Amino acid sequence: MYTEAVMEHFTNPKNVGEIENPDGEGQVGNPTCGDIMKMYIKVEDDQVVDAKFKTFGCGAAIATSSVATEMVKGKTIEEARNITNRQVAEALGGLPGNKMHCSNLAADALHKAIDNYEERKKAREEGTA
Amino acid sequence: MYTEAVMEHFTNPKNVGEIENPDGEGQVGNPTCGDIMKMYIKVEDDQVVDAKFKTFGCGAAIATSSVATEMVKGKTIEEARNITNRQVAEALGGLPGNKMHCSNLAADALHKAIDNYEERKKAREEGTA
Amino acid sequence: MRRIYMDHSATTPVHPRVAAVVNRFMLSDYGNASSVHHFGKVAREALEDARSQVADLIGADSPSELLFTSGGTESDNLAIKGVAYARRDQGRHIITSAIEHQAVLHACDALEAEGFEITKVGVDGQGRLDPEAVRDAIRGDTILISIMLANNEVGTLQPIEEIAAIAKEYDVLVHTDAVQAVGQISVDVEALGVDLMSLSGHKMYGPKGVGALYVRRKTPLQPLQNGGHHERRLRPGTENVAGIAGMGEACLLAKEELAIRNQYLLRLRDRLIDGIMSEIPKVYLNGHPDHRLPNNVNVSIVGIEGESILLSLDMKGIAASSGSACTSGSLEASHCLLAMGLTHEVAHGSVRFTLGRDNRQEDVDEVIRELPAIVERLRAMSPLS
Amino acid sequence: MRRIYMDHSATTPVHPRVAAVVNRFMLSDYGNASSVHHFGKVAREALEDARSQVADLIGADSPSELLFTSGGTESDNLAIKGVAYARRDQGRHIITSAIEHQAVLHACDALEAEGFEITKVGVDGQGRLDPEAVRDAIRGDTILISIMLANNEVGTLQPIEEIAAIAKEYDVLVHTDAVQAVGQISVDVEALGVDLMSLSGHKMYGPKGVGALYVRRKTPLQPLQNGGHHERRLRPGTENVAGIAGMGEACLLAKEELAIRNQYLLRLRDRLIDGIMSEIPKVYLNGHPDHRLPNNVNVSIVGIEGESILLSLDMKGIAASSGSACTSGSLEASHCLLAMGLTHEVAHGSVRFTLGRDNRQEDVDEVIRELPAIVERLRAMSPLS
Ligand SMILES: Cc1ncc(COP(=O)(O)O)c(C=O)c1O
Ligand SMILES: Cc1ncc(COP(=O)(O)O)c(C=O)c1O
Repeated sequence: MYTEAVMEHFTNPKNVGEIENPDGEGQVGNPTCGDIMKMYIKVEDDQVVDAKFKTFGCGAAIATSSVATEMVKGKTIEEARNITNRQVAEALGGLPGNKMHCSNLAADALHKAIDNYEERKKAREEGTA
Repeated sequence: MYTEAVMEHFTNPKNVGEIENPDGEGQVGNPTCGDIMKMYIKVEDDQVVDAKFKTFGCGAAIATSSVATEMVKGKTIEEARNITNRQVAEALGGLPGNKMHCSNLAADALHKAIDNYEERKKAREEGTA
Repeated sequence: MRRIYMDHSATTPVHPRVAAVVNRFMLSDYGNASSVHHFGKVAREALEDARSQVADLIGADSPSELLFTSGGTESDNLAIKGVAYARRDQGRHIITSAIEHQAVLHACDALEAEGFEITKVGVDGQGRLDPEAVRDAIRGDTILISIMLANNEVGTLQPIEEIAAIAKEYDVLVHTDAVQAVGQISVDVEALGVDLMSLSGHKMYGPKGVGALYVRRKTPLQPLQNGGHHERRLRPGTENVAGIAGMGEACLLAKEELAIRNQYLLRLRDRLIDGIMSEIPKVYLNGHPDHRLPNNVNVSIVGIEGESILLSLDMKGIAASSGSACTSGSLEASHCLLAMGLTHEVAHGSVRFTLGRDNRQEDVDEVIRELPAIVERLRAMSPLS
Repeated sequence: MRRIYMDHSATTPVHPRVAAVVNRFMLSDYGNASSVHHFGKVAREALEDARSQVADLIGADSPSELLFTSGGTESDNLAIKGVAYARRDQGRHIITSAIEHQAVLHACDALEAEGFEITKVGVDGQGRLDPEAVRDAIRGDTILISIMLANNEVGTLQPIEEIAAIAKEYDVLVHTDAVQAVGQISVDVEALGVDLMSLSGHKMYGPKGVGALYVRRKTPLQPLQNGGHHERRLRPGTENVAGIAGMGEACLLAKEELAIRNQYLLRLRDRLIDGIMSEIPKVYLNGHPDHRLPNNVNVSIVGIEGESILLSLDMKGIAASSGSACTSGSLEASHCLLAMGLTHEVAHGSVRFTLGRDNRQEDVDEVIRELPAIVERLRAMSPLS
């Protein structure tokens, strides 16, 4: 059902955990569909220098979280915004059809974390202005 | 499907053939249902002294014809009239359900032969009267 | 007693290679194909492999166009009722033939009782339909044409390609019951141009209780049975993995053997026909001499009845079948033989020998040797001869 | 890798004795049960023997009260729709429960779409129905009550006897889906007082693709599939002789082993429940502690999701199942767990181990050994814990 890449990321997920004092964090999913992803990012000079996740969900949800955090590291905020769920799935060699929409939310979580980063930044800028 | 008695009568049917100058003959069945029985009887002093049959039909039809001709020999006309299809089937140890109505016509053929015998007799009596 | 089985259109033995596959999925790889774990994955793969094997044999574009069912009867019901219910808004008229298998005829009868209208196109004396008669039967509200590819009794092959071409002109869907054809003759759904096609495992050295329905992409179909998400919800129920894998193997085998099977059976068939015709007087071959399954010999033996012939053959160790009502417990002789214009007596006197890959020339010769005496004995008992 | 199969409610391995029977009817006695000849008679006898074996296991008055089908899903559909169509003149209301198998629920949905009315009675936190709630649901136009005997997910047993007694007062027919119960616990249709009961071969060491429907004498039933005269025309299609004979053998085996199977599984089950509960924090047993199948262990493991547990178990060679939507491709967690009042998160975190006659105490102990580390690892990844 799952590709080897999915199983590898499920078995040895990268970047599990929380970042203390993250620059951005975002959560997607809901209990009804059985997948909840939380992403944390650390940003320096508009570049994502670290990313971590915590995920409640199926194999696909954990693997996409893992690979997405890998993909985003080193990317600029703008580049990170362009990461799509489809790219995440492709990086894993594809996902089963029924997992494409319901468990493939890692890019969404990432974008939320970036939104959060930018809100905080804006708030900080406004605060200092 | 068939009892051993049916198979025995089918394999070695008794009284196959025609009686030349019979005292009565009767035919039942029709081509639609696939069974046609013709019975011939020889009667002396109101007693059936010989019976023969010709049958187009399934195993049950042939076996019931055979056993019915056996049963009727030696019987008086009145006794012969009392032979029923059910008795014929019983003499064979029973017939499969779907054969009970469609192929179990030997007693009917016999009764027709008796009718024919009595008609001829009556005609003869009237003719001589 | 050495037994000769010549009733392959009723059912075939399961090929040892098929049985080995079935065993594997009964005893070792017994998982439920819906399960997430190892056993489930192995079962799922077997299912999809089998789907490809079936698709491959019948030239389907994609394995996803095949649904597995419990047999030919269910495939026929699902095809006909499934399309009827899915298309009921577009019309309520269905065309079929007078010589279909009961699965098709009675599915149509059931629809008729629900308000659909059925036209049964007749056949000629050799059991063949005229495609133009099908055209004439098409109405504005015709939604489906269901005509068999090969007849199970007399083996006559129907001009499905022409019928499908006509149906296309009128945008009518075409189903064909290919239960007797697949595995015997080369069948290609693209060449035929049909939208739905029924198959059955046990007519092609596969297991009983498994069949398939080819459903061309985008063909509307309503399931008749509800439950889980199996077979795209069109045919729910835990998949019969062992049976399906067995049917897949049977299709692979058919593909490998088809040409040689065909050639081999044709030779035996014609030897049997010639032998019977020359050894027994007043015998007629039923069905078409050329447009005919390579394994079918169906003869009417005047003056005697089918079941009594079968019983007599069986006592000699020869297994055959008949179109007589007496063999089925119905009250009418074969609707197919009657539709071909045979009288009741003659229809009742039909015997069918259907050959298979295990039959040998000796078997054929033994039938030719035994049959005349049987006929003679029964004719001597018959009031009709 | 040594593999431990603990998913017997999904499907069971076929018992070698059953496989031997299936083989016999695939390879040697391969006749069509409708045929007149030797091969046909042998097949017919096998069919009728199997019917007696099934009847015997479930205490049916007569073997003729059993119909063979292609599995539990078909039996459920035939029972529910078959009665609904046959009794439609008397009413259009059907009562079922919220925790039925999808075969029952979706058959009811299909009927609802056709104008029938369905009442789904709820269950308590342990998955049990109150018979009085069924009484309250009965209306003047109620024609059928369909409640399962044992639930497939949590193993809860239902008070069918009481429900059938109530139904009788109102002259309403009762169907029970006993697919998970038969072969595991003693089931007697006379004691239960039901009119129809579904069975499936592959849940009791028989083959997949074969099932049975008990139909009490005189129960009105309309067939869903049309064709030949098989199974009293209530379920046409060439009989799956090998599968049916296999199911018969599985019933015989169940009858022989039932008491000991029950006892043995209970001991393993309770060891597994105790082990899991004592080794892992924040785990709840789903279903009823006592009114429960002897082989069912269903737990919710707070904070983690079922499929990821199954994948992790599978990597250790342990096959189990889950009520998480993620395992089924649907979008909702198990309707059964939700009906019992579990929250979505907790329902998603359920795992089901269903034991079988081949499981050993070591297997149970290995699960108890492996599961805690798996849970710990996944909880460490989870935002919910
Ligand atoms: C032409 C034809 N269609 C349908 C069927 C039914 O198939 P099954 O026996 O698999 O139900 C048969 C055989 O019985 C057949 O010969
Ligand atoms: C309670 C219950 N009913 C019905 C079914 C359906 O049976 P089958 O898988 O034989 O179609 C199952 C199993 O899938 C079940 O557990």
